[in-house]
Amino acid sequence: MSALQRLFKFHGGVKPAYNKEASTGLPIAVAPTPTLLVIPLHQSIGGMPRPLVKAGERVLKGQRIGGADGNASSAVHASTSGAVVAVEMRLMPHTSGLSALCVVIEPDGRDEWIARQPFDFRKASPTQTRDYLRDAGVVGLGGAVFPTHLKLNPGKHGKLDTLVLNGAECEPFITCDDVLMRERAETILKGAIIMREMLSARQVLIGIEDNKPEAIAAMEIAAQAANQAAGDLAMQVVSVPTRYPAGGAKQLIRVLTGIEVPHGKRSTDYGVQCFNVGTAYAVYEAIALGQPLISRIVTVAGNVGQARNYEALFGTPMRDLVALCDPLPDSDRVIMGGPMMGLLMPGDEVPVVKATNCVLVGSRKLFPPPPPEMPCIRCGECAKACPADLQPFEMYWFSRAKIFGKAQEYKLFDCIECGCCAYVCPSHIPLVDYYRFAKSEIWAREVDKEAADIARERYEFRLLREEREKQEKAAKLAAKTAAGREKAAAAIAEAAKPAATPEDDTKKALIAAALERAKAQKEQVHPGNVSNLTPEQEAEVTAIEARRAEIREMAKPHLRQDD
Amino acid sequence: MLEAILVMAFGALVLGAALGYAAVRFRVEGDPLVEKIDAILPQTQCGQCGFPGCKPYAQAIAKGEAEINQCPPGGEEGIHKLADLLGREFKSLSAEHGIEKPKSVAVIDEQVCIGCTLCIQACPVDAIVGAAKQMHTVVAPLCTGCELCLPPCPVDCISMQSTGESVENWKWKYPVVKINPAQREST
Amino acid sequence: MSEPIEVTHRESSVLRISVRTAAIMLAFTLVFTAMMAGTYKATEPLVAASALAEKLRLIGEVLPPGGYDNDLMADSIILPRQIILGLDDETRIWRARKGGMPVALVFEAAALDGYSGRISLIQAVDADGRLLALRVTAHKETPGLGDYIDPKKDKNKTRPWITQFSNLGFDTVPRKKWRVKKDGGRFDQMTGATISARAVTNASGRALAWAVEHRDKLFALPANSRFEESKP
Amino acid sequence: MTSYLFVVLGAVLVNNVVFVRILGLCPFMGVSKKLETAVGMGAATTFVLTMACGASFVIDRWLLIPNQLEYLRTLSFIVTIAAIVQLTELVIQKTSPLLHQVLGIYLPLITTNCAVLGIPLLNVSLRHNFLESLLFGFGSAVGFTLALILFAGIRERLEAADVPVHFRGTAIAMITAGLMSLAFMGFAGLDKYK
Amino acid sequence: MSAYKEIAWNGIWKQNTILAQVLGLCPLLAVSSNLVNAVSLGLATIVVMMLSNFAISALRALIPYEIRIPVFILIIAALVTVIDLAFNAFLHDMYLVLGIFIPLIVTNCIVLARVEAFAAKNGLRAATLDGLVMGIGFVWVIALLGAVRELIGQGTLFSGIEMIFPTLSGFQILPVEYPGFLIAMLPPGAFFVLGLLIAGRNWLDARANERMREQRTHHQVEHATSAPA
Amino acid sequence: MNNSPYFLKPASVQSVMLRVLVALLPGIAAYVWFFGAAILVQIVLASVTALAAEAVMLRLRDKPVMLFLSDGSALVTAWLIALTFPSIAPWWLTVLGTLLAIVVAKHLYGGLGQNPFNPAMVAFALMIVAYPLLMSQWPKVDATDFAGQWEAIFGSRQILDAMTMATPLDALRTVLRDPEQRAMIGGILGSKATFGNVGGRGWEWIATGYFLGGLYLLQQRIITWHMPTAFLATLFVVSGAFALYEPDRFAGPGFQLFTGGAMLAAFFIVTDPVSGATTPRGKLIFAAGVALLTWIIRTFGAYPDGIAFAVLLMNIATPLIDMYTQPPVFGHKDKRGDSP
Ligand SMILES: Cc1cc2nc3c(=O)[nH]c(=O)nc-3n(C[C@H](O)[C@H](O)[C@H](O)COP(=O)(O)O)c2cc1C
Ligand SMILES: Cc1cc2nc3c(=O)[nH]c(=O)nc-3n(C[C@H](O)[C@H](O)[C@H](O)COP(=O)(O)O)c2cc1C
Ligand SMILES: Cc1cc2nc3c(=O)[nH]c(=O)nc-3n(C[C@H](O)[C@H](O)[C@H](O)COP(=O)(O)O)c2cc1C
Ligand SMILES: Cc1cc2nc3c(=O)[nH]c(=O)nc-3n(C[C@H](O)[C@H](O)[C@H](O)CO)c2cc1C
Ligand code: SF4
Ligand code: SF4
Ligand code: SF4
Ligand code: SF4
Ligand code: FES
Repeated sequence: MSALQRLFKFHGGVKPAYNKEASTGLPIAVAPTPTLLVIPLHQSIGGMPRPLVKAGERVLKGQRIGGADGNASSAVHASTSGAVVAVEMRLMPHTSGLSALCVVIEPDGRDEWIARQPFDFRKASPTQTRDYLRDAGVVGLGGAVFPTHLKLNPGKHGKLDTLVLNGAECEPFITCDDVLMRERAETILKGAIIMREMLSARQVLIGIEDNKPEAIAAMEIAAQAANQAAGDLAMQVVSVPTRYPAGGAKQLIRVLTGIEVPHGKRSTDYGVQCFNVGTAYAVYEAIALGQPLISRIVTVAGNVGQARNYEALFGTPMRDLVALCDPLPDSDRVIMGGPMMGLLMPGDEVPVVKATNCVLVGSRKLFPPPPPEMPCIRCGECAKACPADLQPFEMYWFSRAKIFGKAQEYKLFDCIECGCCAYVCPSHIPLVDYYRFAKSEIWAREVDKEAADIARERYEFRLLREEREKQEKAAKLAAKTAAGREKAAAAIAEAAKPAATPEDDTKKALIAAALERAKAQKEQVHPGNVSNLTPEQEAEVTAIEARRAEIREMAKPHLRQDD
Repeated sequence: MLEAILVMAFGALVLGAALGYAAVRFRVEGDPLVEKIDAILPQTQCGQCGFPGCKPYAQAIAKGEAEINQCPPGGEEGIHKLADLLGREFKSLSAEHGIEKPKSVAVIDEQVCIGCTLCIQACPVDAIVGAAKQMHTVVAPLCTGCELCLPPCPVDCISMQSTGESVENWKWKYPVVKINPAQREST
Repeated sequence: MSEPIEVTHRESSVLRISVRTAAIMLAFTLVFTAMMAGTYKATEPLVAASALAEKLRLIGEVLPPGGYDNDLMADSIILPRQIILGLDDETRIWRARKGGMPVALVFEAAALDGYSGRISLIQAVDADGRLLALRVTAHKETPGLGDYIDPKKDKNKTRPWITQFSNLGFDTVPRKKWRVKKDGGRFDQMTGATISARAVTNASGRALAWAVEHRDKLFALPANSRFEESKP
Repeated sequence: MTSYLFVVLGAVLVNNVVFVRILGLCPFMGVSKKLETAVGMGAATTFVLTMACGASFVIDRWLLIPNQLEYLRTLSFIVTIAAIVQLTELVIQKTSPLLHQVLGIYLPLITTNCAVLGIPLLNVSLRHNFLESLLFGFGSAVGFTLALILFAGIRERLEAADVPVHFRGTAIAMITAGLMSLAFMGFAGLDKYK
Repeated sequence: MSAYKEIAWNGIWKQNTILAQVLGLCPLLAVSSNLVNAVSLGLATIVVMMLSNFAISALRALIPYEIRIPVFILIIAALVTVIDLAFNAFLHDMYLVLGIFIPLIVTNCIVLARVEAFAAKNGLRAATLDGLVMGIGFVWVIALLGAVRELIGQGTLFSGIEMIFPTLSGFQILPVEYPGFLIAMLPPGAFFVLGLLIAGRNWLDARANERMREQRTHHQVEHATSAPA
Repeated sequence: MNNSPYFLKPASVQSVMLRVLVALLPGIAAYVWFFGAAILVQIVLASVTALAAEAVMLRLRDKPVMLFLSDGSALVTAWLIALTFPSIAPWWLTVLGTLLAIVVAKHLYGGLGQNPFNPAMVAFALMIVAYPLLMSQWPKVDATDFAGQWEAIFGSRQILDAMTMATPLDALRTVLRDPEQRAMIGGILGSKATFGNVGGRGWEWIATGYFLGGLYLLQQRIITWHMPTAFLATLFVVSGAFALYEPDRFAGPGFQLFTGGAMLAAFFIVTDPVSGATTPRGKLIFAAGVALLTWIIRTFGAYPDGIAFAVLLMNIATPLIDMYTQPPVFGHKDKRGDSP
């Protein structure tokens, strides 16, 4: 069947040593429940979920402990039943070594589920289904942890051509998708059927790298069964050439359909959507079984005696998983993810989270420190390897010198940080580190710039107000000396009444809009010290705001002159 | 001699009239440069540059009356941007105007505050809320960290707290390079 | 500087300003042009005299003053543009005589094919058709490389390169051999800068040939008349 | 026809104003830090220089030479040029505000460019006719623009290079200009080929 | 520092027209292929700068703002022409050497820059002094440039001086066998040597700054150690 | 500890440069065979100078000396300088050229990878402008007397006349230019037919050596096909067209490709990654530009071989070429690299 499929090529890519055999020898094992689960609240892209539990509460397995903050967020659940010990800052599985809010649960060993009910998505509206998935905490398990419910939207045309299931798993060492496909192919496809219906997709293409024959065979059988049941040929397993990063969503979509989805565009606008096979599995579990996402398959590999895939509860310390696999004595680091894109962990006590597809144990021997960085000789190897068709050395040249504008001109933000360029560079330049640095500096700068714009508006407004007050005082003084108090009021009214002309109005509207924006921004970033005010304080604040509004009104006529 | 004077006089009359006319008719109003400079300045409004706010400093730079290296909150970064914009050479931050500090916000010790409103009057961006004889609070996201509210407080209850690092605002660091020192830093 | 004027602009009319600036401009122009014109008039005779002295000095280099007794400046004829000599301006030919007998013709020529363009020459050709002497009066050849054609810059002070042409005629060096050695001729060149030498040599050859051809007519023409090429 | 082509090509490449004639160096060094400004400056200079060559030819041929006032050449040329610049500014401001936005800020700078006087004077000494004068002015200005834009391209890249501290900025720019002028020496002799 | 001293220091080093302001490059590079030419042009430039600064400072009250540039140029060009004519008439030998350079001075942007930036705003004495020292700043740089280029280019110094002082002659500094280095005399060499000079100035400035900083910290340390007592 | 990726492909600047040196060997062998061992002396001279200059500059600039000395880039520059200079040039000429290349063209710009101009070509251009005579005295073919060559390099140059001759390129130019000699192409190029004598005797074999080395570089994927192909094709087409048009005045493509530094340039000089264009389209434009300028300067210009100037001229344009030939980024294909 796969022979029928016409394949396309993506530019670049590399072929590192794959090292996948070690962890595919044994079937998936269930990792034991640890003595303490540390579940970070923020596990996916999007808003930080609000904690729904307090220390001392008892929770059941699958109970929601973090509620999605708005639609662009995803809920978090207790991985097992037990007592909430604390809701506090704990070390995150993040390179920064910083802490964030986590719910710490002491399992009671009973593993007691909440009441589970299948969700009949055929009866529900698409929005309801998406809300359900959001509250079930289903996010992409391919690595990017993007909330799945946001992607399960067919977009402006209301239907899609192709749903791509990503079983490529191109990173070395990682085999969690491979074993999942071998062992639970049918379930994955059941999930895919649900997704296909939600997206009204014509066909489902399952892309698997051709170095996973067992997985291809298993998926092939399941697909045929599914097609027979449905009476069409919608499900197709496609074996794609093994080349990193064939599993990148854009690359896989390109290989399977020939479509290139540009940076910053929704792939649904091009008639395709891509999900990881694990995600499809999780969707099935959530919809058909009513089980929220509380565990995933994690490959433990690298510098260990027995690499293997485990089904691990979120919150399990990585250390516990590593311990199951006989780590070798010279191990010196834990990496979350693969050797090409994985993140270095600040310690091995950090918990497994939704993004943890692999716990890679490293050593000096396995991952030797890179030779000293030499200057770039513009050899172009990196450009040859870049799957995004970028000019990595130009982005590096300007990132290194902190000329970020130029780096952006070379499309820095199209870089998917796959690491191919750094992998091939004969000068051993940590290219991706430069891009990460440049990107975060640029983001920080945007934030600063927004803050500066608000400050400018507020400052100019204040100047205006002061000017106004001065005039007011002068007017008052004049009025006082000239006549009685009543007349003073009249004078103020006079001064405040502008000779409004049409062109003033547009200007006024502009300024009002700007002020409105500033206000909106302020509300958005509502700080803790304002929200926790006592009622009296709040009354005060309201009063001040009212006064400000008043002054704003009075200031309007002066805006024209000042401009 | 006479021809010379005649020829030149003819030219002078034409040119003088044309130029005088042009100068009056086409005088450029306003200065877009000031806006561009102001857009680069950090809007902390702290006055460390020696001008009462960022806009006046921008005007001074545009007129050529101020150096580009007088704004400590903008830091070297800002100076580079100004140098680029104006086509001037980069200069490191002038020490007499202060040093670059990590960004911080003002925090009012609510136990001590007597509600005198002096800080409200000092704050250039109206980031402090409260009314007479009531406890005051700094609206942290609006505070630019200019420190202008510190001196007027009669009970010294305002302190600056640096805005720490969190997972959200954490930045990837400049790669540790042994061979190529950071270009701009080493100047 | 700008403020005080801005105020006035607001009130005065465009026309008045224009007239005012034009007047001031005019005043300045008058004063300074007068100054220049005055200086020019005052120095004109001096400058002319200096130019004349310079001419005489150059002539003196190729024609020793003792060799003639007439007033060269008076006994000269006008030479219209001569392409063959590389001249694109009107020049003069000075005729030296001793006791009324023709001694030599002094005239200018130019080589246009120097390394950096034009090389201006002056030379004296005697009545027997011999090149008495040749000098470079202006050139732009590369300093240190091609500028040896100018005896002031020639490192060989005892026998500068340019002097090898002195007192030679087609009787001693046949026309065909009036070339640099590199081209199979008789004259030396400085290796590495043949172009300059070749240009000067060829130009002098052409000048000499031209003078030989026209010398009778040139001596015969009345002073201050124009030389016209006779059409054969 | 070909001789006119030679005038232009010669002025652009072989006798490039900046690298061979050594004119217009101050703006060449000063306005080449960014490509954008270099293009603007080049365009403005091209316009002004072509105009200046035409105007100075007219003045020289019809006013100065008939009246034997050659000694007023420098004076009258430069004053005319200064006026052309200001009048150009006036005209484009009136007719094309867009163009004015692009070129406006460069116009005053052009008068500091000594090529703008040098080229008209060269026109006189090279005895160009009116068309040749215009073409020579245009060609020289294109040569100037070319030099400026290429130089700006290199300088933008150099800004990120690890140049030794004392050489950063003007010093390395000078050395780069030297190497560029070395490269332009490769064109030597092309204008003499027949 | 007194005002005059500061003007002098500015002209000679701190605001040096070439090394700091990077102005007036064309005559500088075009005429510095040997020392004699360089100094000659430099001296002529000093004269023009002093006179034009003087004249414009004297007349500044009469010049309206909007036509100041044409008027400045008019004055400078007139002065240069007068000087040119005067040289031709009275110092003819000198004129033959300098003659071609004098008109070049009009196009030297330094002259206009100084007139505009200084003379138009300052008194007679200060303006004339400024013209002088700015000229001196130009002269020493062009002389250094000329000397280096001549020495590297052909191993001599003061060659061609006999054109000004017929009794003198240039010096052969390097051995006669020295093959010369033509590049130094050509435009690329001019750029290279000037680049090196500017780098040299940067180096000296950096060293002076370093010294000053050291001195200051030294000072502070002393201060700190003595203060507690 | 470093961030991802955690393992790298085994590749290094050093191995790249070493393979470039290896690729030069066939050409050098042919050189020695036809023109004697003097070229080896020049290579040693240039190498020693380059390494010493590099070490001093690295020291002055406070960089790790050994790390950079061993990268081999200075050696590539040095060898190319030696191969483009006449093999019997006086020792100081080679030393001075190499010194200027390493110090001015390379280290003043920040050293390896930062130089906008090709250092070897800067050396060549500086020297041919400064010493046009010394730079055009080439050894006679088959005059492989080593003692004499040694004497020419280190001792007096009196004996030179016996052992020099004009290169084919030089001969062609001088003779063709002189209107009085009325010479024709056919008569000028030597008589002893070997390879067909396409580029002058001896020279075509050296060029063939470089060609073989170039194929090795291509096979090793150190260079891509773009530059050599564009360079050779452009030179072929331009010279071919003019030779067809007027065979007596313009030398044909066989001569142009196999004489002077054409082959060396095609595979080793225009391909310098640091100073040349980097995008695929940019490489084509760059190399074609070098070829075109080379032909123009060879045919109409004042200097015997135009390659150095052509390379430097295109180096000047490189930043702009690179900027305007960016390949379209993934997903931006229809818009020619502009983001929507
Ligand atoms: C370089 C790179 C390689 C990737 N490799 C894989 C992969 O092998 N398998 C996979 O499922 N997702 C991979 N991803 C993530 C996909 O781009 C994409 O996020 C994912 O397939 C979307 O599915 P999800 O939302 O279900 O996670 C990779 C991403 C990048 C940038
Ligand atoms: C920058 C430069 C300037 C040169 N200047 C001159 C010159 O002024 N006069 C000259 O004859 N040759 C000059 N040449 C040399 C010519 O290019 C040419 O090589 C030489 O004249 C041929 O002489 P030859 O046949 O003796 O080798 C110069 C060369 C260069 C590179
Ligand atoms: C070095 C230098 C040279 C200048 N040369 C000229 C010039 O030749 N002609 C001219 O009109 N203005 C010249 N200027 C003046 C400025 O370019 C510009 O005209 C002035 O600063 C402001 O112009 P405005 O008259 O439009 O206000 C020069 C300025 C400097 C600093
Ligand atoms: C294929 C290739 C070609 C090279 N060509 C040159 C060259 O032409 N000239 C040169 O100086 N260095 C050359 N190098 C060496 C190196 O790139 C050069 O020294 C850098 O320009 C120094 O920064 C070359 C290197 C490689 C890999
Ligand atoms: S692979 Fe490395 S050395 Fe080569 S161009 Fe890319 S960054 Fe530069
Ligand atoms: S990390 Fe970015 S630049 Fe490097 S190869 Fe991947 S996409 Fe291209
Ligand atoms: S120093 Fe303060 S007031 Fe001045 S520009 Fe900078 S932020 Fe604004
Ligand atoms: S609260 Fe204080 S520090 Fe913050 S902006 Fe206001 S005055 Fe400045
Ligand atoms: S002297 Fe400044 S541009 Fe020529």
